[in-house]
Amino acid sequence: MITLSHYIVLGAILFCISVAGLFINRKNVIVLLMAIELMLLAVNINFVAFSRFGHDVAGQVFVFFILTVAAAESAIGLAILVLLFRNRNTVNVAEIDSMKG
Amino acid sequence: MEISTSILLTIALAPLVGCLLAGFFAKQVGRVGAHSITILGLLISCGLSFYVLYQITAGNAPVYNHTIYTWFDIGRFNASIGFLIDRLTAMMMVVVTFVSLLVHIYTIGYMADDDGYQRFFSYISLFTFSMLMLVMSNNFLQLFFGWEAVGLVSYLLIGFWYKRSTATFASLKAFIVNRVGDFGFLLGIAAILYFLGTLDYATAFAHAPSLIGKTLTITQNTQWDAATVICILLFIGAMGKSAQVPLHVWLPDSMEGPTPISALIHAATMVTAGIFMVARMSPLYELSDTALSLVLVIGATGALFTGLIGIVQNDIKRVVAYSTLSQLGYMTVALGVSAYAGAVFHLMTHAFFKALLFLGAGSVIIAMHHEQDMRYMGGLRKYMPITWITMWIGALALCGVPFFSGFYSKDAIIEAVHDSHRWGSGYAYFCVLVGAFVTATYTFRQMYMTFHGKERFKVVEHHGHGDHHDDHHDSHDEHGGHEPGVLDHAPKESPWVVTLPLILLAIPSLFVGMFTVKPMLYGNWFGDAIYVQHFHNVLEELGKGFHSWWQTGLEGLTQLPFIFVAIAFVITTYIYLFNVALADKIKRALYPIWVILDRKYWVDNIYFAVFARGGVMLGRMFWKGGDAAVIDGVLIDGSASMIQRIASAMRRLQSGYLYHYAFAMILGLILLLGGYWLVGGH
Amino acid sequence: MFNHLLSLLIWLPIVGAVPVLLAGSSRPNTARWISLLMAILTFAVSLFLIPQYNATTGGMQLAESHLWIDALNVHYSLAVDGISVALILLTTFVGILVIIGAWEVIQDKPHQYMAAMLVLEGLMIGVFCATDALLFYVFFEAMLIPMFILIGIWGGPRRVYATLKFFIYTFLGSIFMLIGLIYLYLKAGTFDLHTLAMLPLTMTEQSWLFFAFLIAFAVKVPMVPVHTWLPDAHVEAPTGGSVVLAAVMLKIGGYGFLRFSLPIVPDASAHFAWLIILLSLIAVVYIGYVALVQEDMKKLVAYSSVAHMGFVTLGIFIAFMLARELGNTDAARLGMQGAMVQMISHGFVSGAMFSCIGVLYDRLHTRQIKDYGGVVNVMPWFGVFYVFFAMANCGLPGTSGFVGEFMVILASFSANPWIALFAAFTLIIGAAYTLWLVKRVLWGEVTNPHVAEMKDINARETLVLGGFAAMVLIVGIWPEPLIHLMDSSVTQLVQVLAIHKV
Amino acid sequence: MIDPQMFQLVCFYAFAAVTVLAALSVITLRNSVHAVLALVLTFFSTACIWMLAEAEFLAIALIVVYVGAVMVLFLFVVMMLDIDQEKLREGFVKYLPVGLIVAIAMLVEMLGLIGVRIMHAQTMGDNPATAAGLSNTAWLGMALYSQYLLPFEVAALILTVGVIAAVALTLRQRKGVRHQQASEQVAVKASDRVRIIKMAAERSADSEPTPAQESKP
Repeated sequence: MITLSHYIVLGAILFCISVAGLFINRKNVIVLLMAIELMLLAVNINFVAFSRFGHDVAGQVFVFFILTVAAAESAIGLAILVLLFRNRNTVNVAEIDSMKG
Repeated sequence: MEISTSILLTIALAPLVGCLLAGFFAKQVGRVGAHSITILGLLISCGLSFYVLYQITAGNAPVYNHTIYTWFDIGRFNASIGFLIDRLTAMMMVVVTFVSLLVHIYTIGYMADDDGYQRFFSYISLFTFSMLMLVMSNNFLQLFFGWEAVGLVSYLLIGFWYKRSTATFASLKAFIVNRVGDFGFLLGIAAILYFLGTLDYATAFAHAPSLIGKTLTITQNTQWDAATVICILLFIGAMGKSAQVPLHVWLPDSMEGPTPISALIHAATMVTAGIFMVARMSPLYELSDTALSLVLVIGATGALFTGLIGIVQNDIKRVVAYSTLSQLGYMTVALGVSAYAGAVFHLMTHAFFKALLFLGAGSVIIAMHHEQDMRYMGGLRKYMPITWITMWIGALALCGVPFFSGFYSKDAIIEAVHDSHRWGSGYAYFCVLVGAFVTATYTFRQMYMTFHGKERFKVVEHHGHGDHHDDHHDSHDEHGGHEPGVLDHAPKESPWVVTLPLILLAIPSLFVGMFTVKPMLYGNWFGDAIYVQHFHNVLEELGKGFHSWWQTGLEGLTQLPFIFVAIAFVITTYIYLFNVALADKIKRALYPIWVILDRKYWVDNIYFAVFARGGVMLGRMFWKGGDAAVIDGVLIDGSASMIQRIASAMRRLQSGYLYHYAFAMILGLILLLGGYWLVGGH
Repeated sequence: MFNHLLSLLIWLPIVGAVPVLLAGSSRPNTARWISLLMAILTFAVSLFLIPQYNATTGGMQLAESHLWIDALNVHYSLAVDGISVALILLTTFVGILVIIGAWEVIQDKPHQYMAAMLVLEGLMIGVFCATDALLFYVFFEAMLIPMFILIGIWGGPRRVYATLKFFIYTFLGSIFMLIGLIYLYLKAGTFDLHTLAMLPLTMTEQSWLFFAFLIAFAVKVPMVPVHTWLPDAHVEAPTGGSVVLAAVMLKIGGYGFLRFSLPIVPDASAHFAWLIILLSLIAVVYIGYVALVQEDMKKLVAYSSVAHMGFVTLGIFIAFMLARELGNTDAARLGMQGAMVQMISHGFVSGAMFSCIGVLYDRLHTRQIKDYGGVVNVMPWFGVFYVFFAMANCGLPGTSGFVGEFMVILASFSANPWIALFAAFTLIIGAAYTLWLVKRVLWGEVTNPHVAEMKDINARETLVLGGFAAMVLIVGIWPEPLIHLMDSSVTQLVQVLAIHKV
Repeated sequence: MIDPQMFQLVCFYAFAAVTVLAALSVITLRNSVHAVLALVLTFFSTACIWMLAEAEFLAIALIVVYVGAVMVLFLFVVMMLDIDQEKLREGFVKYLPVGLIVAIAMLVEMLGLIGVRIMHAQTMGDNPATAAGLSNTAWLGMALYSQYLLPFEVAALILTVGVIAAVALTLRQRKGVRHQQASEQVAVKASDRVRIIKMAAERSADSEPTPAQESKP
């Protein structure tokens, strides 16, 4: 029988994987973006689970919105990435430090 | 018959109107207009003042004490503008307006060539208004108003020739030294309000006896007697205005102003405001022997030691100025022995003869083309007989030669001091007695150096000297190009506008004493205006021996003061008429003393070093040290630069690498979760 | 109209700024005339306050109140008492003169300058009307913006430093006030000043609040040692900015003490009155000496402002000593009233002094005293005004400068003669720095050839200086109407401050 | 007979295992293209898990929107850009332990905090949509178009802005490319094309034009 904890644990594991992904792929922006997508996915799993188990439509509605925003975000993120590559000829984060104080 | 308010208002406001018209419409009214308007104003004022005096003396008008308008009214505190007209006020009004009127007339001649003609008339009319407000006041607020207003006009007039740095410096000095006095005066008024709860004269005097036994807490263990505190504070004001030691330093410098001013403000009227004020406050002063002793000692010191300086002066106006200081000392001494009437009486006679002497000196200065140094004069008697005679009358009055007005007043003061038992009266008696000798010495020296002996100036006929107006007003010590003692043409008697006031002043200088000595001094003429406690009343004691002016005059011929005067006369006559070289010999013999006197006891230098330079240094220290270094440097800019330092340390954290920020976030999340888990998770 | 008189007064100049702005830089004269019209109109409307306000009964009158922020129970509530009326009249009057004064002087973007002035005027009136603490705070802060712009755009060479200093100083101060207000709101659930005044507070709370308010208003007044922004701001500000700053903005500090410290935290104010009195006396003596050695005319006058404002704080807090410790309510009223008159008078006198310096600056483009000398030779009429205002500045009787100082000194003697002694020191030091300035600027021979070319004041400048002079003289000769206007309000304040909250 | 619930559980474990493995390969694979494909797999299996939770609409939407659009976008970008894969892999091994420690620490904390035991007791219960007599899509739609209408519109706006922003960011004006300006072509006037200048046929010797006149165009 599937219980709430199944979903939550899965979400947590996914989240942690994406965090680990952030750490070990610290230079590749594309993978970083993908890790972020994974993170959102983990969150979405939680939302869906809570919605289903808590008998509340709000969770699913939120997933809907998150999907929307994530789509927009990745579109812009990729656009920035393209722009970055065009101007700097690299997507190596280690070389991008113009925010240095 | 009641004195009417409108008359009083006219007296006070007529000069003000003249001032405003002459000042603000200088171009429109022109020179003639300016002096006509102001003199008309003064004529009205003077005439009505005489009328008021007549009403109050002969017409037996009751004392006028009414409020014109309210200045502020807060709870039980009330301040207003109003007039108190009793005999003291009426007399002062007459003196002020009369001398002022004559000075106005005199000015027509004296200032004839000056660019600031209208301005000058405007100022002196404003002065008359201020002085009238001062003397006519029925409360302390208005007194202070007049007090400061005359100070303002004095400031403006001393600095009248504003291009001269000495004049502007002297005016600044005069105002600030006066302000030191006013500082005390204002505190005195505050003390009166605190103890008596009113600013009104009549109420304050009525409640004055309640001061006895009251004290002011100075520190926890020190209590000062209320009346003493009030009187000393008020007297500090008088010290400033009446140029008493140690606040006398401004008066000699005030001679930078035009001569009519020296006569009107710095001899006859304004400087006597302090004397008038103390006499007016007699109900308060009578409560404090301590304060009166202080008044006595300060007055006596001034009477003698400032007179001594007069002996070594060469500037004709400065001699008169130091004599004014000395005479003010006499008046103060009279106040100090509770002979208020004597002080006021001397004030009146002094106003006439000292104005006369100043105006005479001015007349000489005109004749000498604004040369004021007596070493370049001499023998002027034949060129200007009217000035000569009138000035001699003034001089004799000043020395206190019997039958002259000055005799009655001065002799009474000396006698009163002699009879007084107040602490310090012994010292004061010594001072006033020696002072009589000193007075005679510098006066006769001045007269001889100016009018008698050899002519010490040269007359070089200049042709086309019309363009010489410009340096007419150069003072004696900065004579760009104009050689001292060289005149363009021979000195001549001044025009009638100058000599007429001299004559008009000579008359009272000669006679006023004889006719008024009995009522004013011994006849309790002032009535309730002056209050003296019975056991202090030295004048009453003296009055018992008084029979008539004639007899007193005769007695005076044999008394010590006159003998001193006579000795001085003989000595100065010998030195300055017959053996001029002796003066230099004496000077060389007594050189150390001469230096002390010539440097005026170094009081000026000390004040300048300590207060002026010291003040500027202190200010610079506060500014650069306090404001710039501590507050701005450490607190304001310091905190700014500290933030900058912290920020520049913090900016190292901003590596600019995205993953650093991400790590920081995640670490933060881990810490937060861990903390939550450990602390509040359950 | 009379129901919304105060709103009208606040918003008329602010709305009036819109057409001025619209006139644009291409039609500067239109902008000038519209702004002058607005200023005069505002002044005319403010004159209605005099008949509308009942000075005999005192208290807050002409009240308006609308709910503004429901969630926080904030009201747009306005009302005035005698003190506010006097200060509003001062503001509107100075508003006209400032606009006339800037007529030809401001050539760069005059429409924006005038608009900023009008907005500033409206906001200042708002401060004086607000009876809701948050509304007060909003006006109090909003006022900084036009001033910031005025100094920042039309200022002198170091304007950036000066504006930053001015802004951060005042802003830092008011943040503490905001914290205090939030605390009070959490306690009382309202920002209404009247309710806050009734709120019982313990001594500890009062002390904290007192210092929160103190920092805010002490910076504004400004009191020693937080005064150093003022000289810098004045030196860099354009003449009009200086005039408004000195004439009205500083008064808001004193006014704040009356509206906040006095009624809300009376016990703490009484407890710490010695501190304020001490600081005020330091302001009088220490700042007097600092003013003495200034080389820049504006700085000198700015420092003298600090010294004069010392009398305002002295008068307000001496009232505590008198009313609380000595029970001498009449003297307390005298002191408080003196502080009020000093505020009004200082508005005229310092405004006039800065206008005078502006007149000189327009001609010679320097404010250094040493560059002048002998000015009266070429500008006699200017000399008349300058000497007159200088005399007012050193408190000569017959000018308004005297009235307030006189009353405060009288009152403080009743509290403690030593306080009066130090306060009266202003007579000497004030005369010294002011007249020394006059001596160095006006008197003497003309040494600088540029001075010789200076022209005497024109009709416009005469109008400005004459306007100030008239007020200085009227208040100086007959202060009773002004005092009567504020008397009942002051009496009520004194009654309030005698009430113990703990 | 297989217990449906048991079957569901088995399915869940199977999909979850695929999800986790795919996610792990997303972060570890060398080749970015492979990584993107692994991510697609992750999404796909997650969609299946959502199916198990009877969130059919979202599951489909995830596949259509994410797998169909976003991931393809990723693929485009990855393929379009000439990325030096090796350089980007630097420090992979070096940071692996740190990443693992952090991830595991976080996982432990999360699981500890969530309270897995309590949640374990919570079963799925009835499908709320079915209980309301609706399909999942209708159930979601009812909420979305009534209660959440405003956020929905805002989301639409965000998407639009996102599209515009993406286009605006990547739009590039190349230099040296000639474009037709239709509006200018239409608006042209004869005078813009031809300028008629009057000239004398021959210059007379005495009327030589001054240089000033000549210099004017």
